[in-house]
Amino acid sequence: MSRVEICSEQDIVLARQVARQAALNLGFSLVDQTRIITAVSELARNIYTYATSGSMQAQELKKATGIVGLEFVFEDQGPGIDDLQLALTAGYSSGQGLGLGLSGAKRLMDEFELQSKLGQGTLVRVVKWTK
Amino acid sequence: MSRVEICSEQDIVLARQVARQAALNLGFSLVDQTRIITAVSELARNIYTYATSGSMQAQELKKATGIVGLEFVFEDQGPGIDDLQLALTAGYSSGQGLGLGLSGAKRLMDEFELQSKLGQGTLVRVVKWTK
Amino acid sequence: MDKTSLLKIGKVLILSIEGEVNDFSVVSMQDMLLKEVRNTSTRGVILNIARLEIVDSYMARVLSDTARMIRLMGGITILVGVNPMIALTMVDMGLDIKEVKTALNLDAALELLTGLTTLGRYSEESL
Amino acid sequence: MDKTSLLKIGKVLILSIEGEVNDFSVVSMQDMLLKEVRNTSTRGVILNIARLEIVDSYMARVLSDTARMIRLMGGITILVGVNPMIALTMVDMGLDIKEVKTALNLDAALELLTGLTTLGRYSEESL
Ligand SMILES: Nc1ncnc2c1ncn2[C@@H]1O[C@H](COP(=O)(O)OP(=O)(O)O)[C@@H](O)[C@H]1O
Ligand SMILES: Nc1ncnc2c1ncn2[C@@H]1O[C@H](COP(=O)(O)OP(=O)(O)O)[C@@H](O)[C@H]1O
Repeated sequence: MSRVEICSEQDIVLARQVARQAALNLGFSLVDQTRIITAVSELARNIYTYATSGSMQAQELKKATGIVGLEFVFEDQGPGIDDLQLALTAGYSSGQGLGLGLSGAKRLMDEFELQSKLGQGTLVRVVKWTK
Repeated sequence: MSRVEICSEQDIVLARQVARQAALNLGFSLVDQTRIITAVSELARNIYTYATSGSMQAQELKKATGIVGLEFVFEDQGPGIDDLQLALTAGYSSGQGLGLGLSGAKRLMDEFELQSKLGQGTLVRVVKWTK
Repeated sequence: MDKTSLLKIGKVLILSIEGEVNDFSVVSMQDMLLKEVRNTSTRGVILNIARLEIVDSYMARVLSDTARMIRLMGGITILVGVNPMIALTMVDMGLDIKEVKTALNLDAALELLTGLTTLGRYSEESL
Repeated sequence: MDKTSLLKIGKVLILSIEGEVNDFSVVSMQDMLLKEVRNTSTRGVILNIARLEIVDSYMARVLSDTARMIRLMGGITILVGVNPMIALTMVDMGLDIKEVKTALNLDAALELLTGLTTLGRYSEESL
């Protein structure tokens, strides 16, 4: 299990590096590595952009069937998200983004969970399984 | 009457083959054969994608007027559909699809019936008549 | 991958998708094609679906996605072999593959791509 | 700026963006590039991302924005080096960089831009 504190632009790079190493270790295909690193980059940047600081935790998972996977939990105590549906809509951005970070991460990963409370913070949990 | 159990990608191909054979037998035009096979492909894939498994039943029908037709019933015990109206809206997809499966199948066939109960499953019945 | 064949003529790759292809093999076909585009000096890709039975919404999405990916990589994709039944059915159900250029047959597609390769100055926009 | 290299060949600028670039250095790279385009008689810019690990929505936006700015300054931008994994991922997540022209590799991009510069009569739209 690795943990990255995200509070600068360089930490987004660090989060990607940690994700890449973890994906490599689990033997993900090159395409899936790219999908994972890209999703992590989006979610790490959201923390930096919208909450200023927060953290990412990476962890290996194992199903009863023996299939392994990689879980990432992104947590911050930032402003939170008012309308989760809207935030997940492809193309919606409250700022100058393309609005494809959350929806994109959801499409790239196998599991996606978003929890947020206004004024308290946001938690995003994503998982990718090695088929 | 034929029945296809749908629980793999290859079963979608099988459903198409059964539909093609049935449409050929009834003397449908080439275009109508294509319409029927395409609609069947959409509905069989929906079972595989959204309910993991289910079945298709194909059956010949005959009107009092002597006109014959082909009926397909797709049934699954999957998660069901919450908002039928929304699911039938062209372009709406809860996943990464184009959202043209249900609406497309409806347009391609002469009769279209959709029943679903959340948590219990979905039934789609379509019919094409040889004019 | 017995359902598809990949042919290379000069700088053009021709992928023929045939008959009873399933969703999984369509995706591995896409993977294979992208790798081939990258590893060879391909300028254009022709997707030949003359022997495909139907184009449903899944196949339509794969075809446009593939063309979009190849464009991102710097190549041009032309779709050939859409028969009248398929064209009618696609229009009926509202399927469109706007982003994908089409040609009437292989010859026309090759001509288009070859003219492009030898002259080397026409781009996708002018196609 | 150690992650990027800027090369000038004739009237063409080649910017290679490499590896672990962070958001800040991407933006300073963009600044530097635009100054260079202004100060030299650059006609075309090649953005080479062959050694970039991923293109996320931020990078996609910077790439399109850069191309748009260069276009406003009268130049043409061509993106090269999008590998299959990146192409797949971008299309998966709905990222597009429509406004940016692409080429399969540096040679093809240079050919395109050189033909253009010597012939000098093609407008950007025809590229
Ligand atoms: N960690 C977060 N904290 C607060 N708001 C967030 C967070 N992540 C995303 N959001 C909100 O959700 C919107 C959509 O996010 P996203 O899809 O990543 O697009 P973008 O970042 O390009 O705007 C953002 O514009 C922002 O308002
Ligand atoms: N058999 C089914 N079980 C549960 N949900 C279904 C089923 N078929 C369709 N749906 C729901 O209806 C939506 C629309 O279906 P469809 O028009 O076929 O488009 P797509 O499959 O491209 O999303 C799906 O996204 C899904 O949420």
